Amino acid sequence: MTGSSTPVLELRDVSKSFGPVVALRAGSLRVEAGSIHALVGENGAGKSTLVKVVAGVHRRDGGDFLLGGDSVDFGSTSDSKDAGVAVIYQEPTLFPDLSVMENIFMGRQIVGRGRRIDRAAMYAEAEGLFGRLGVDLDPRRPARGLSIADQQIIEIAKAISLDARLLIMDEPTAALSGVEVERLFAVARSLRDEGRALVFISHRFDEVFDLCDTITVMRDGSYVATHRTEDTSSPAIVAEMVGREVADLFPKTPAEIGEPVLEVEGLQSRGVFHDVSFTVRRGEIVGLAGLVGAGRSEIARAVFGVDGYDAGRVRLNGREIRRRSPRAAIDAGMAFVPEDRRAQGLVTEASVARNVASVIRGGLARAGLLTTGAENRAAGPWAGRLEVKTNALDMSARTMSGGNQQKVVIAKWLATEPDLLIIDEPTRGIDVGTKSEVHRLLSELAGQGMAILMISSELPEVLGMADRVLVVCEGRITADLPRADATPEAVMHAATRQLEVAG
Amino acid sequence: MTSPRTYSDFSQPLWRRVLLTREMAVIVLTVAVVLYSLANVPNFDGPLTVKFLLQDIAPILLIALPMTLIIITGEIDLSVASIVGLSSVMLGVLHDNGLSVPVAALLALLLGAACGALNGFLIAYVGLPSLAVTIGTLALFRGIAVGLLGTKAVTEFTERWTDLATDTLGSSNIPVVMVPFVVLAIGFSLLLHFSTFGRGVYDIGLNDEAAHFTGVNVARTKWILFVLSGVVSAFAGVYYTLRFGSARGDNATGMELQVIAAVLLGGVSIFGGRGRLHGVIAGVVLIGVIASALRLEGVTVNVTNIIIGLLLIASVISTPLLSWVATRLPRKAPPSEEPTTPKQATPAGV
Amino acid sequence: GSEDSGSDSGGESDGGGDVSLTMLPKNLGNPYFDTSTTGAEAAAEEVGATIEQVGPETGDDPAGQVPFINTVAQQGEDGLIVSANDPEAICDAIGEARDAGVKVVTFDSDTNPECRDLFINQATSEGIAAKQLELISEQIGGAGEIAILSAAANATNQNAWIEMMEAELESNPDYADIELVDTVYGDDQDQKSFDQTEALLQNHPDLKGIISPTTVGIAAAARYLSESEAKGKVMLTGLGTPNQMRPFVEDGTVEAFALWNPADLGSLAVYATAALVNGDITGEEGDTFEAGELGEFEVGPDGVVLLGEPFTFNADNIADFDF
Amino acid sequence: MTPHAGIRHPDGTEASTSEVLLVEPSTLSPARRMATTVLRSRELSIFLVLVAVTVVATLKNESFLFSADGWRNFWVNPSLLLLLAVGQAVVVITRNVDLSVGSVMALTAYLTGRLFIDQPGLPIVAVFAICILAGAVLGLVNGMLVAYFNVPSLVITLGTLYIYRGIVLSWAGSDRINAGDLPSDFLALGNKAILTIPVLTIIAMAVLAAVGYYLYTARGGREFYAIGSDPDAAVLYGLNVRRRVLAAFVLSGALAGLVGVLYTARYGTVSSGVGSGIELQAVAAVVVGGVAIFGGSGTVWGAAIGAFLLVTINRALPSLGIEDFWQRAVVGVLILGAIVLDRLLANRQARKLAEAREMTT
Ligand SMILES: Nc1ncnc2c1ncn2[C@@H]1O[C@H](COP(=O)(O)OP(=O)(O)OP(=O)(O)O)[C@@H](O)[C@H]1O
Ligand SMILES: Nc1ncnc2c1ncn2[C@@H]1O[C@H](COP(=O)(O)OP(=O)(O)OP(=O)(O)O)[C@@H](O)[C@H]1O
Ligand SMILES: [Mg+2]
Ligand SMILES: [Mg+2]
Repeated sequence: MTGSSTPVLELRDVSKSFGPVVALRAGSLRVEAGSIHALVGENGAGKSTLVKVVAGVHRRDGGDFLLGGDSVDFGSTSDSKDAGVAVIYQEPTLFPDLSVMENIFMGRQIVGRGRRIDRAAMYAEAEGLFGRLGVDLDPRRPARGLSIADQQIIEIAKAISLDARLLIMDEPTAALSGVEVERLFAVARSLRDEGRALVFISHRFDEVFDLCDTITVMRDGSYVATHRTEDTSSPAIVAEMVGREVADLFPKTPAEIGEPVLEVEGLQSRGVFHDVSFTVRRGEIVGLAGLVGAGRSEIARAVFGVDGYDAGRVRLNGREIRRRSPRAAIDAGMAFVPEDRRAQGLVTEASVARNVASVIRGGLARAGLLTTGAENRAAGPWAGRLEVKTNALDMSARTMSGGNQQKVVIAKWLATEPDLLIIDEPTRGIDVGTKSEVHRLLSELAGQGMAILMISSELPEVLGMADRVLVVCEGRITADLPRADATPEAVMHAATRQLEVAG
Repeated sequence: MTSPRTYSDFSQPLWRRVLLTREMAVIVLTVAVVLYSLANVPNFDGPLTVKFLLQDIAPILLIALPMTLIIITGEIDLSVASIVGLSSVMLGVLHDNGLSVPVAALLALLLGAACGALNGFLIAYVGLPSLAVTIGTLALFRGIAVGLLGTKAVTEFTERWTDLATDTLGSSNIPVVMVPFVVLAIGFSLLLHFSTFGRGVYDIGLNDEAAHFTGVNVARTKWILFVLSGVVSAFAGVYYTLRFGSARGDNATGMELQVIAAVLLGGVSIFGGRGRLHGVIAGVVLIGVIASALRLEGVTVNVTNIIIGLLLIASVISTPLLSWVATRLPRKAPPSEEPTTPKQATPAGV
Repeated sequence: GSEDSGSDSGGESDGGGDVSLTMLPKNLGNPYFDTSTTGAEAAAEEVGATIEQVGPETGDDPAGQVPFINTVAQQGEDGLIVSANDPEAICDAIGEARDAGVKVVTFDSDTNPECRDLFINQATSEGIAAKQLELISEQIGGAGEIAILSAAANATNQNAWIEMMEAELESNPDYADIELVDTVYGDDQDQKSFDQTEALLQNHPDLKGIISPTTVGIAAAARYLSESEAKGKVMLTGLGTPNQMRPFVEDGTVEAFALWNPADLGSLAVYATAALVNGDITGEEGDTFEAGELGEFEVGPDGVVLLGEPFTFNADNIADFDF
Repeated sequence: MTPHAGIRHPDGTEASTSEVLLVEPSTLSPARRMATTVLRSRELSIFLVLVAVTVVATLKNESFLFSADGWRNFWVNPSLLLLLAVGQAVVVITRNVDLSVGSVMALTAYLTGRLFIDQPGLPIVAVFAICILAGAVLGLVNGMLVAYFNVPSLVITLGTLYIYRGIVLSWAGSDRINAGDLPSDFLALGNKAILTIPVLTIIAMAVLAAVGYYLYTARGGREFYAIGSDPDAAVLYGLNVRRRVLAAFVLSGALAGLVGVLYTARYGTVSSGVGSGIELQAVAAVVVGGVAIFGGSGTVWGAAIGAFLLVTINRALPSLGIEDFWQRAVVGVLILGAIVLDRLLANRQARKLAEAREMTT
């Protein structure tokens, strides 16, 4: 980065607190035109907060905020838009009732004669955007019912259509598959070549090093260091992020495999998945791989009884499980850590104790009476075992960072001492430190004889953790690979098999 | 893993958790109004006050119990007053056709349960919005009630029962109806605050999807609540009928808004997930006391309405107003040694 | 607050010797009751009583009057003058008021006789029924379909009159050709009464006349007729106040209607109550008492005091009245 | 820089469509698409119910439609509720509700009378203007409280329902406006007709058309839907949520104010009890008209048809020989039927999405 030219974006010692919570104490960032700048840091490091300050969602408490050299102070996101800043937020924010097209253009619709909005023009442009991203979404379809992946793609289309001089992407790839990530990167590079500035936040180092030319590290809400990509390496970055050396990311310790725990036969749900059959054995970690939108979550949800299914049967320890009843699944010994922890995993407004005890509280009642004391006594040890960071059990989980929340979710399910743990995207949006803890925990549990079904969009994670990899493609299981044969090539081949047949 | 860390149970001392609550505010306000009235309102200290007051608010007190739980799940039941009217008519018609009051009352309760079950089915199992559904059944139940009796009113009830509805306990001024109320109040408190069912009720109000993932039977919980609401409303209808010795289709018209106003005043969030029963009970009493005191002062109804309206609005804007003031006040951000752990994050709402 | 009127019956305690009365109409905002209250206030001046009007906003809730009756009991007023929304629903409350030493007199609309001390009856039901049939009959020429637009479906007095009319139509040969085809209820609300009138005309194309024995109803019906094609074809009569009906009598929508003077009714109620409070009468049949310029009245059977016969208003005399 | 710039890029536009796709981009021609959306629309379905009711009632008794009065009432009677429903619809679309309309209407109805009595000279237009303004101000109070404290509108407007009503009662007391107090040409307005269509109806339709057009074609209009669909997202989009919510309540208040005047013109007498309970009718009309009670979807056209249907059903029942005591019951059934229908249509769409995915598999 040539210090001479004025940077597009410059932040110096920006701070932001939410009441007593200091989210950002001294955030600094300097982004040059024509560069892609990575922002990395553990969960809760303050990345998203920093982004939201730039976007005008939050007003900074202190520090300097310069855009194109002159100091600015955004009161709302419309200010930042007008200043040419486009942001992809960490959580997709769409209007479910409106069409995909309206979601992209809301607030800045193309208007024709008499300020009437010009739908035709916008449909055309939306289709153009999707063409450019290489996805095939109907702009007229309502946003309701889209998978996280599809929602993320709309966010991206929205952002690039803004044609901004500064594009900030907060973990855009968290829900995306390899193909889509590649397309996104292609677009990102082309934008950079146009001379725009991009900020890219991700917990996946392969992506960071693949895409970005500069990396800024944050820790505990403060700026740590900035490096040119070629001058550094991921272990170095990781060390700076955590401030300590991190153990091997995928410490899978082989456990001896026992008798089948979960047996799924001919599971089918119209429009989502078809004759899905597989088993998971005691002590075994089965990875469910596939492109996003392949239907893995749907399969998991059906097995656990959150969704219904049209045909097939699910058996746990030989006993058939009533369909469409999570309660039945839980009582039979299943646990399910869902994909979206804020919406599905936690009651974020409720206390840590309530959340951790929420599944087992039925057993905590004495003489039919359930007391907060009983809940705390039951929840404390599990929260402790997962090293949840909170200073009291009656804190709400709302303001915790992603990783910490994930720990609460896992604690809540381990408290049920299940025979089978289904875990969907165990480390989506979780920092390396917590990530390795989670992986260590999983293999430890497997070692103790728990059967684990793990869904992940991160191939390295699947290959690293799983004893067996099932590949899902368009709602069908297209491969069942033992750990030995599970090479990236094999998995990707199976994950795209039918597509090739089709194409 | 390494030595598991331990936590304190609470982030705040007991007195803060007990005293600095919305409920406590309502209770204090209620007590204050009572004391003021005793001192300044002529005849408020009279022997009849307690009796009349409790008799007047009894139906609202009763219906407010299930309504509280329903609103905590994020739903609402606008049809309660119509169920009061319908059960009243039922009681009258059946009694007219020779059934004894207790039998007729029992059937009226069953009818109430059926009404609640219908609401519950459409809302919990078909998944329709409760506001819309219960506006519909509000019209439907009331329509049936008025349709059944038309211009007639049944006024011949066995003395014994009408007396019971207006009697007081022994020599005290406490109406007999307070006995079933207290029993129900205790029952509902245990259900809401000391049972797994109650925890489910709060979870549903805060995040029903997560509750579903956690094994809470969202549909059944809601259904049960609406059935309870139907039964209790019907019971209120029976009491209402016997107290006034008159079964009519238009009994208790418009009471649903009074009940909801009281529940919200008592600190229950219309968004669900927040609120406690003692606050609600205080809310009902507060409205009753104010109305009674103002009548004694010869103040007309409309002023009472204005005051209730203002209280209602104050009860919801007070919180944001205070926090707004708080942000205006100079605040020193204490550098917390463990930043990723907010030194003192917001305590859980429930 | 009790403004002290000089004439003092040197009694003791409550309200400084004044007789304290409360006037409880079916609902506030009803011109008919406003007039009766005006009369009552005038009479209160005469007998040296303080009087206060309270009441519910709407007359549709049968129990709506109960809290006000309770309040009177709490305040230990001397007398309560009430027009009952429901013959039964308020009896218990009245009972408690009487236990608390309150004299209770109903006017305009009665409760069950055993509930109250006296009922001040504007006119005998027979009288009222006969009067209205007589009016409608001569307006429609003694033959054709008629309908009734009443107030609330439960109003005691309304239903009594309607029964009487039905009976009279049956029995009286003069009315052999008159057919009562429908009875609808406007709940003493303008809009409802208005829409009910519309429904009547629409559903009974051959309708000749409408009887509306309630001031709100007849005014709303007149207002509808005055703009409708039925004006002049469909006759309207009933009980109304001159001020409300004046424009419609003048524009010919209405030929004639009846009413007693509500002011006299209110004033008589006050005299009667005062007499009860002062112990001049007990409410026994045959008791007599003075009612200012209204003259002397006697308590009839069931503790009923009769004001007199209804008066007929028409184009010739309506200008002379202002209430 | 125009937002178009983005796509003029020599880049992956040729990308194979062999992606994991959900639903094929619609291949229908715009005309066909328009036709199908209209045919599938909620509005059409209840419009058909309205037609059916009218036809049956007219067959039973043709004066229902084919008499001067019948025709006039067919158009006039729904007009007031229709106006309230339009305002209510906009509020509901933003995921709010306005329960205070009945009280606002009462205030301006009485105000109308007072103006004519106290300021005899005042031209009728001025009275309209003043009352609409008054309504708008009352709506503004609701909007302020809801938007700036962001507290639930149900509670706020329940509060102002009591307060505004209390104000009317204290102001009017037991005084009432009689037809005699009002200028005759104002009263005439209640029944005047142009080409047999009553003026009241024309006013209502004009308002409806204006609001409907705005909601469909203006940025602002679309933002109402966005806000109702997801308020938090609306903030992140940089939409001015407060201003829109404020606008919705002001509109609702202003229309309620207008209804107050029209009520006085139509009914001639005003007492303090005017319009009590009408708020639930307005909400009912909106729901019957297919506006989602939790915002984000629905149209004022639907709400208007809903209002028309509710009123017309009430008028029709007697002709169909149903005692009017049962009217409320029928209305209840109607409301329930409408929302169940909504659910069925929604399920059908969901099934379509599933099938669409099936195709691609
Ligand atoms: N609205 C809020 N109110 C209170 N605290 C908040 C809020 N938003 C974030 N925080 C706190 O600020 C800190 C930083 O949060 P932030 O989301 O910026 O971290 P992050 O780097 O984006 O983490 P992740 O990688 O998981 O997204 C966390 O401790 C979080 O709990
Ligand atoms: N609520 C919904 N309504 C309609 N379609 C849905 C819904 N949720 C998911 N889908 C579709 O079902 C398929 C599976 O979605 P999903 O994203 O859960 O698959 P996945 O393999 O779990 O991907 P992920 O990596 O996000 O878990 C996708 O085509 C998605 O678009
Ligand atoms: Mg983040
Ligand atoms: Mg998934």
